[in-house]
Amino acid sequence: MAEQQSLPLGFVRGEPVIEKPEDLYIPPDALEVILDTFSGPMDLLLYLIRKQKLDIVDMPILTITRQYVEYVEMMKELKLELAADYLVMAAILAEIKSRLLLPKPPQEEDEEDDPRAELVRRLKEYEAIREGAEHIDSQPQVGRDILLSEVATDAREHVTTPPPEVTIEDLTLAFSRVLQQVELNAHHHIQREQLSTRQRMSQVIELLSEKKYVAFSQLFKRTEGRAGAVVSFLAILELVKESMIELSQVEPMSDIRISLRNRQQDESVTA
Amino acid sequence: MNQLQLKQLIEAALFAHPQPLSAEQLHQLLLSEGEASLTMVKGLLKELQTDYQERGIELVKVASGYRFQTRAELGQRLASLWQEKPQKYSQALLETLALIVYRQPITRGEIEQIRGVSVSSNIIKTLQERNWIKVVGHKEVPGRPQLYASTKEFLDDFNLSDLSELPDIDTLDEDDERTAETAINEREQ
Amino acid sequence: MNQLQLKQLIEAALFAHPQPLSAEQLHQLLLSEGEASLTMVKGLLKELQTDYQERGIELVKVASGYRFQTRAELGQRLASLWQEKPQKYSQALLETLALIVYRQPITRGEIEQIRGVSVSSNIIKTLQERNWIKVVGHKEVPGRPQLYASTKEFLDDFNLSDLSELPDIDTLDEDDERTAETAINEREQ
Repeated sequence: MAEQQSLPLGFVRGEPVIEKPEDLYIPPDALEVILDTFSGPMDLLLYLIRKQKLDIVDMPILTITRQYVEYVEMMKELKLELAADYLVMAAILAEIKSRLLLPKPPQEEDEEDDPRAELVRRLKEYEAIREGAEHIDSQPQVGRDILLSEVATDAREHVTTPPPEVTIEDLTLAFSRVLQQVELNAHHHIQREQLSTRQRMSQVIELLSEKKYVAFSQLFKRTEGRAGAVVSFLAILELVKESMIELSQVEPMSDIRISLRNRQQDESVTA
Repeated sequence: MNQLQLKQLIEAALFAHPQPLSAEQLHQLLLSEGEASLTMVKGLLKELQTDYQERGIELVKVASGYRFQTRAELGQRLASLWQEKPQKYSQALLETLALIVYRQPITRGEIEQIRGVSVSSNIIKTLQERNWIKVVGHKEVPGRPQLYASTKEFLDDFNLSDLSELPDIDTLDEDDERTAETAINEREQ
Repeated sequence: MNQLQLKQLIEAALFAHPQPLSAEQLHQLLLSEGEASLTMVKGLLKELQTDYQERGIELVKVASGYRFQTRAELGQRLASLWQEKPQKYSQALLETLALIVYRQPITRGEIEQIRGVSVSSNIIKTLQERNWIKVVGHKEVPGRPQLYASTKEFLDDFNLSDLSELPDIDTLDEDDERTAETAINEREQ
């Protein structure tokens, strides 16, 4: 370990720096922190440039490359699990360095052709993103800086689930579906009757459940007019046909009595 | 921290904490040693209760401490924030209802015979609870089964003044039969 | 309901509802037809914001609506109510988030290119679990990589009502560079 610790941690203007960078906290037993401190090769590169108080555009590629490689070498020496991304960057730097060292025709001395241009562009974009990360981190954050109010409420106890809604269309659709099934099982026959007749049948049955019998004439109301009379008459006929009611006459020409079928018989038996 | 800031801190703590906090907890957890006395905390809690007297929420003391809660008289109105969408009735229920409406008075057995399946008691119960159907009597056949019919509430709920206002689909004429057949064919495929 | 009662109702709703509520939601969910106009609701929200100016909590507008929250300057003191310290996010996570927020829609490959390092699946997973980022589509290049963007929840959680409220990082002109340098110097101290 002692030998490894004497490795230069970096170079400033060609001078090896044996001490760890002062602004980096590196516990003696945990040099891994170096890797944790930098979020990647771009971060390390940016650090090396800023360390010399230089602008990205003026990046001295030779110095930076040497320093970068020293860092990477040190990490390797320490057998830190080095992300391959650091080696990729080392290769990029080496390539730029070699291109810079190659002599080139004077006309082509053009800013566009600066082999550093691409890296400078990337560094600038990375720097902008670092700034963005700082902006985000300095925003008040729910759970860290601000807490949301949690106020008790009894409102949920008042929540009622409304009953399902049914439309007339739903109903007629359901009925026509039943009719289709009936048609399919041809042995059933649904008779053609006016709905008002069926309703009147219910009313007659209900009336007869309460009273033992009613007079035939009681089932006809003057206010309902002719149509009403027809409906009542049809309902009575249908009920007779379905053997649900019985008609009886005590004397000839007297009013006809209507009663539920069987009940009267039952009563006459017990009487 | 001055008095106002302390009050704000206690207020914020009561709003942020999911469980009620007692004066002692507030004093112990929130304030540094010697910052304020327990009596002072209690005084600030009283002040807060007064501050919220005219607001939509109130600071109340329950068994385990103080908590903010919505005013009781607002509960009913606030419930609409959690109101659920109504569910849908099953086909079986709709068909049963349709048969009772269109073929009343009708027994359960008759409904079952037409539909070809038994009618669950739940369906009858649901329809009765909604006051859409009622028992109007008994059919005088063995077992004296109940006869179901539609109610006035049914007419009201469907905005009808009379059953005759329902579309008449009694008569399956030529056209309808063809449609029915097509539908059945489609269903069988 | 009179004006004061309406204000109390809106206030209680904002306190009781776990998620922020927009003026439109309050108007639609809480009020019956014709009870108050949307303009009136907005007016009452403004009044409430003023009412709470001097309190420990404030009414703020974030991306998905209005919510009551504790004052940011109290956050540190309130932390003592909880045993666990809030999670601190790594630089790598923040940079990834910043790229998605500032350069959206963006692919994972593009993020890796700018950061010079591969993006760990954990970071993407964490960001997705927090509902801060989402996949909005695919880039029509070989492999059709997913395109990430920030969400409404990101804005809500970072106390923003709109992305434009975040400081710009686009133009690195002279002035900006000086600011950037200051920031880095501060970091180094």
